[in-house]
Amino acid sequence: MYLILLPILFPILAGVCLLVCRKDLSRKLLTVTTGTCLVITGALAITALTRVKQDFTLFYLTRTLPVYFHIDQISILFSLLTVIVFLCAGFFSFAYMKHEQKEKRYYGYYLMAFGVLNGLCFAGNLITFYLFFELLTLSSFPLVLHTGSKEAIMAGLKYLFYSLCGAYASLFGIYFLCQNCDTLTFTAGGVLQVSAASKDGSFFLFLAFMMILGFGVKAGMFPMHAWLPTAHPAAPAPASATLSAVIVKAGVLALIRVIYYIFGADFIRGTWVQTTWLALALVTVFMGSMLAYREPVLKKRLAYSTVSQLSYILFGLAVMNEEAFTGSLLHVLAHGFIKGTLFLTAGAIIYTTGKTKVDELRGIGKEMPLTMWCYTIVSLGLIGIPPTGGFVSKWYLAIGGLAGDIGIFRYLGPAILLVSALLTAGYLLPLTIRGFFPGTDYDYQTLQKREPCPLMTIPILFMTILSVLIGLFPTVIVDTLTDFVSTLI
Amino acid sequence: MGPNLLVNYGEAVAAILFCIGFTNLLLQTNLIKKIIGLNIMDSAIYLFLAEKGYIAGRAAPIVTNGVTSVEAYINPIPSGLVLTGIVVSVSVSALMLSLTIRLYLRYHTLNLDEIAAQLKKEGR
Amino acid sequence: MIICIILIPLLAGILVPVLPFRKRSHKEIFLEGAVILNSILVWYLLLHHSESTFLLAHFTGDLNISFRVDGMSMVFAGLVSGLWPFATLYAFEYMTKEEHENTFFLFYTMTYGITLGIALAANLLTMYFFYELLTLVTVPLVMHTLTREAILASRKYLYYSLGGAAFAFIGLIMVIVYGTTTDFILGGVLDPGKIGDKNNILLLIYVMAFMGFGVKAAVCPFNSWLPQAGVAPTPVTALLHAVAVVKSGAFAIIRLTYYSFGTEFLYGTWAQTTVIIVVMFTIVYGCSRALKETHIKRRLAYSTISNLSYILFGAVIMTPLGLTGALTHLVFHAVMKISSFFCAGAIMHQTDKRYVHELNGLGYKMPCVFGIFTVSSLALMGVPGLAGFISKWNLAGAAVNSRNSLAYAGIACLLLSALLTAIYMLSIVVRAFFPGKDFDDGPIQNVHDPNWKMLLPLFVFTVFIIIFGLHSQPIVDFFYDVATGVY
Amino acid sequence: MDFVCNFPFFSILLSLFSGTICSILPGRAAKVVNRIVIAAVGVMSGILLVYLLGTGESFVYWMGHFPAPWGNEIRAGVLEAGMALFFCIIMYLSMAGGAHKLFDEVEESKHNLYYILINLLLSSLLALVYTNDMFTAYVFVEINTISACGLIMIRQVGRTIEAAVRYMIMSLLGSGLLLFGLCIMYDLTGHLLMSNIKESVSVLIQTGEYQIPLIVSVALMCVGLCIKSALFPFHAWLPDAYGYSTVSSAAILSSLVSKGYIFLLIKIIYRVIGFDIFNNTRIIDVLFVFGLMGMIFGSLSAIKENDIRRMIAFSSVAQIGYIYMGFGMGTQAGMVASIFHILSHAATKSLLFIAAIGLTEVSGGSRKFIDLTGAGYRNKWAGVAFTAGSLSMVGVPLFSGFISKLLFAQAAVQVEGKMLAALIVLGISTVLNAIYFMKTVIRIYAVTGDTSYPCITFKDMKVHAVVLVLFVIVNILLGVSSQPVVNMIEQGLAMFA
Repeated sequence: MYLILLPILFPILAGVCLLVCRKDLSRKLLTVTTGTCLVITGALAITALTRVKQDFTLFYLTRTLPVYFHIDQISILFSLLTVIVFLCAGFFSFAYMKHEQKEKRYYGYYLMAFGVLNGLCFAGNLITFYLFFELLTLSSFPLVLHTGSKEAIMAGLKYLFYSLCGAYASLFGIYFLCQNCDTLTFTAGGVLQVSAASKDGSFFLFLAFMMILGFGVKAGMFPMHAWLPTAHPAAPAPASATLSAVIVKAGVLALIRVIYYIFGADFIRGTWVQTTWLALALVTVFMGSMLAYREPVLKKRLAYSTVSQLSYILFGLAVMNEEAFTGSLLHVLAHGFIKGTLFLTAGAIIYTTGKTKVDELRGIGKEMPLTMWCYTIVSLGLIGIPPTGGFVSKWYLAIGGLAGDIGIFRYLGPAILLVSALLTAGYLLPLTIRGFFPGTDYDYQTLQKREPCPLMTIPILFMTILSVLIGLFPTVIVDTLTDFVSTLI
Repeated sequence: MGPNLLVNYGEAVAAILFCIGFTNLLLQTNLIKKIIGLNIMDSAIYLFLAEKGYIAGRAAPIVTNGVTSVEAYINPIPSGLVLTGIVVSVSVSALMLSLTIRLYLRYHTLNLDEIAAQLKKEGR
Repeated sequence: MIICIILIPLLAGILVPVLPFRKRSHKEIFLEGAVILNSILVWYLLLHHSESTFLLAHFTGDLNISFRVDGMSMVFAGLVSGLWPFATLYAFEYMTKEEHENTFFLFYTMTYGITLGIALAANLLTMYFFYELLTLVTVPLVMHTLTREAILASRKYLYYSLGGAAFAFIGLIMVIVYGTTTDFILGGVLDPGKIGDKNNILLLIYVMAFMGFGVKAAVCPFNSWLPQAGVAPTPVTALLHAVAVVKSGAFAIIRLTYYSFGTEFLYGTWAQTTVIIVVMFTIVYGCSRALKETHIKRRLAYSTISNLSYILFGAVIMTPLGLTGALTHLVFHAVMKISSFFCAGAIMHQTDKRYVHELNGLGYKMPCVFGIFTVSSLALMGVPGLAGFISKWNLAGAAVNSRNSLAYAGIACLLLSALLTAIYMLSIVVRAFFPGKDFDDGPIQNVHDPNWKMLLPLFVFTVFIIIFGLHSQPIVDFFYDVATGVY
Repeated sequence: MDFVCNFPFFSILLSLFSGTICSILPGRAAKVVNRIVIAAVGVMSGILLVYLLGTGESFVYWMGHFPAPWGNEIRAGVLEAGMALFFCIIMYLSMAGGAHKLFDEVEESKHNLYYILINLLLSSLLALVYTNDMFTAYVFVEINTISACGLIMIRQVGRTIEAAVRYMIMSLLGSGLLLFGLCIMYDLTGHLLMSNIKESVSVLIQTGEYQIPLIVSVALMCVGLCIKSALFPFHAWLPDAYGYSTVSSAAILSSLVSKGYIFLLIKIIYRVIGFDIFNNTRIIDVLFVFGLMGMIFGSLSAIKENDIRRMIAFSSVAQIGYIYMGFGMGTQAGMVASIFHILSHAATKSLLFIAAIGLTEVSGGSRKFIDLTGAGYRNKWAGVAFTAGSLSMVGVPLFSGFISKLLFAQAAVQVEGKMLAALIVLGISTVLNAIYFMKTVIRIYAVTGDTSYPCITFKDMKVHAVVLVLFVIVNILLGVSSQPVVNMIEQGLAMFA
């Protein structure tokens, strides 16, 4: 029973202990402790995941508001992603954080964010979810402003306030839902009372829209995406990796939970809300890619890329049919691993060379071949070239889009996805090209092997492999997903 | 009331005189003129009273040659009132005049506005 | 018994300058003893209250000064008596740095009695009476430092409060003339037979009286005294200008709305609409001003303005649920805000810093204070699991339940305000804990947490914030009972 | 007829004669005589009040046993006796409280003159209160004016003389109008005794004759008395007169003299014209409007004022506005409220004047606010008393001001049409009162760096302090146990009819 609590509470408590502890731990001790905690948490989470369908009410906030945990397939999916990315990025940061200060603080918040994310995945009703959603914001913004430069602090605050803004917009909806739903427990197909839906239908559509916008902030959806490109470059690379790979996915998870488990897809389908949502998602996809294309700073470019890619997922959710939904879930995984890898490689590059702009990185492929190979492979994945994970997910998304009953977006959607894929190639590959083909005037004399230490390369490699594996064996995942996806649609 | 005033011209005159006196008392800046206004005002009222008390063809209410019949005399009360009023008026006028003298000694002017201006200059 | 608990603090206060205390600690023990004794008596009284009314004196005609314990009084008196001992303890430590200690404690302790008088008043006149006294007793506290700023602040405070009372007074008159009695009866005492066709006038008077009492509750546009009054010593700002005085305003409005005019009379009228709009505006206005303010205490004061209007927002929804929400926030906000004010006071006491931009890096020097400040900030924002979430939840729930579209907009205001709260509170926290890369902690090397007299109250409040956040059901049930007239 | 019934006559004569006696006494003896007379009159009024409360009806005293309508009459009811008693108390306290200041401000040789004026003033006030004859009333109005004028100018500086002249001019305008109105009334009715006039007036009203002259006459009398009692906008003379005369004079003038005129107006309304007839004229509306304006503008002027005495004087303008507003409501309740306010204001305003002098004394004699800073610490008694008076003025419960506000508001609510205006102005006026009085209170409790002024302790000013305490007690008594007073007023008004 209480097992479900462990992966949530253990890292949070560990993190708090780290933060509160006043003594300056030696670097080694700190690394070992944090590492152990990470591994233990991962193990606990996976153990908890094996007990599917388990549910557990911790206590009641008020009579109608239980703090309730429940594990279903969606939880498993997101939780797995979380565990893997957090472990990889965690180990990466042991090496990376050498050149940052106040590591203890960083690890403390890192662990807390981990626990909170687990809680978010396991949350069984809207209130519990909201609780962890807020906590996630609060525990992750210190990661963003960790470096302590003025820009980082401003970025952190920007992230904080955008997120809170989104959270409160959705809280607006929650207030109303609470009184018009039989329960706030996540139930496939929605829990909105029929009477309320029929009587104040338009108002509840408005609420749904508010909540989409609100949670969409976290997922970087236009028009509230501006925090993302600021926050990512400011944060330390492993933090950006988790941020981009997992934490923004919390927004996606939130939208899945709200739309499919609270309102019910049927309530939204065919309304103006769906149309607007689709439009916003597509705008974001295109805009994100364009901005990334024009961006010279590597991490910022990746951040824009995240904006764009997340809206692929949102597009899939907004289409509301099985294929698109499956595609979205696949893209969650694929993008998680890919973007994680990309940020980690960017981190490795910054760590070794200290350069941040794409133009400065000529010949980097010669210096750090392994890292750059990983970079190239996952880039191809993100563009959507088979046999990587990105191809499969985009395939499903496109099919779903074409099959969807969504008017003009039926064609527009896949078209934009394609254009965006081209742009993706346009902004990711130049680094590969420059890195491996520095041109004739490149001075090979200065070249030196600067491959980072294994603590960095192994996580990168591991995640690269995972992203390829998803592409190679998508059916395993798709099969497990199909069953329960059909219950949602 | 209009026709009545025309018939009772005595009262009308009294009222007009009263107004003249009143305006003078109120608006003149010269203190002496003010006092004159005061006296006009008071006298107007006495005129009014006397007019009220007078009954045509009768004598003043002083028993002269043994006629004690009420019909022979005018109403004595207004006359009494007038007398009292005059006493009051005289004393008030006296007080005003004495005040005026004091002010004049101090400020060498009878103009109330100028006195006020000088007072302001004194600052207290 | 009832009169006793009002008199004990008054007497204790008067005795402070009179008695010859040889040592400061004797005085502290005496005062703390008196306050705690009184609080115990209050709680005893609240728990063993009888329905009967205690008549102190006839005033004029059928107006009288009398006391009674009912649900509302239990809430307010319980709150006040719960906070006062801690605040006094805190004040001992804080006042070591200030002058005229005796005068301070004289009025500070007297205020306790007066506030209880407001809480326990059985009719509108008695409440009005103590309400005015409260103004008078607290003025010396505001002008305590006797600086020019303090004088101006106390002047403004007086003008506003007395002026407000003047308009509240008109409401009192209305209730006297058009009501069956001035006693507080849930549901109102207006006599429809007497009202006749004067509905609109009465509503207008209600709005005026609302604004009148609203002066103390810092309703916009009558709020500017509150931030200015922040020049007072922190125990005053914290306890009086976050709890006792301003909550008296809110309390009085609740009494006026629910117990005198009656919600039945007001519900759905233009008067309700007006006051809701005013309250909503205040919520947003207070927060926006807090955002612009860089003086810590003034920032918190603006925050108080906004939060007080949360309470009023609940109150003017005019349903039992609304009242429940209002009461919840009345109590919870008191704990949260007093906690954050005490933190601000501790900072000022330890470091003499009073502007937000001076706080860089203090978080590591005073971890307890800033930790607690963080908790209270989060609570004020309404993070689930802390007290603020519950009260906002109840308020919003009531608004949703009222099916009043204006109240829906009110929810939006609440949330907007929550966001702004987050910005102005967390920017302090972030500054304190994340001072930036090039931060030099040399100048604040010797700063440390204050001693136990300051920390104990802080910890207790924090514990309550968390307890209220996690397990609020019993107390919210109690509020609901109060709102529906069970007590 | 009981012996007690002679008391009104006795008190008038006593004070009148003692005035004459004072002219040949030295200053100190005159002072003693004056005090004794005031006390004696007070005692007599008290006994009379008790007697009247016992019998429950008013009586008429024929001067020289000439019956109506020829003789001159004195009439005493509960209200008259109560008013006389109250006037005596206030006058005694004011005299006692301001006595020490008198020596500084008035030449030694003129002290006995001062007491003559006071005694004359007392007698004229008593006569105004008791008389049943219109013309007698007029004569005593003039005596009152003359003695008040003397009180103002007894302190021989330019300001006071000028103020006295202005006061005289306005008063004479007022009494001229009063006299003219009175003559018209006499013309219409043929009577001078109030009760007889009233009978004739009601006959006139029933027959519908002479309506316009009647109204003109009433209006003239009202305007005359309004001018004399400084109703806005006829208040221009007031601030100087109250602000610069010696403190006892100011206290007495503001709290008693103007109240005497107002009381006469009340008598005219009730006993000459008849309450209902008066209410049916448009005059009450005019009074109401001017009352409201007075409340506002008086306070506004007070706010602008930079001199504590003048500020208090302007505050009187506002308070007189309250009283006329009560008249203007045209209800019994409004009238009760007004009469209560006469008492309350008299008690408070004289307290304020006396306390203010205590404050200015410790500030180098300056009355400017800037010099008064911190005066409350230097003279604790005066500071506390001033605070109490201010609170009463603002209408804080426990003090008399609250009760009058309460009564006014309750009265206002019962008047259709005037309710809202009255209530709102009442509220605004309270705010304004709060502004200028609280400004002062805070000022006297603020601290300056400059502490060159001496402190005064209880020993230095025993009498002053005791007087202040007594004033505060009177004030609180009125505020706390107002019900008997209100009952008495109601009873007295009932006796008027």
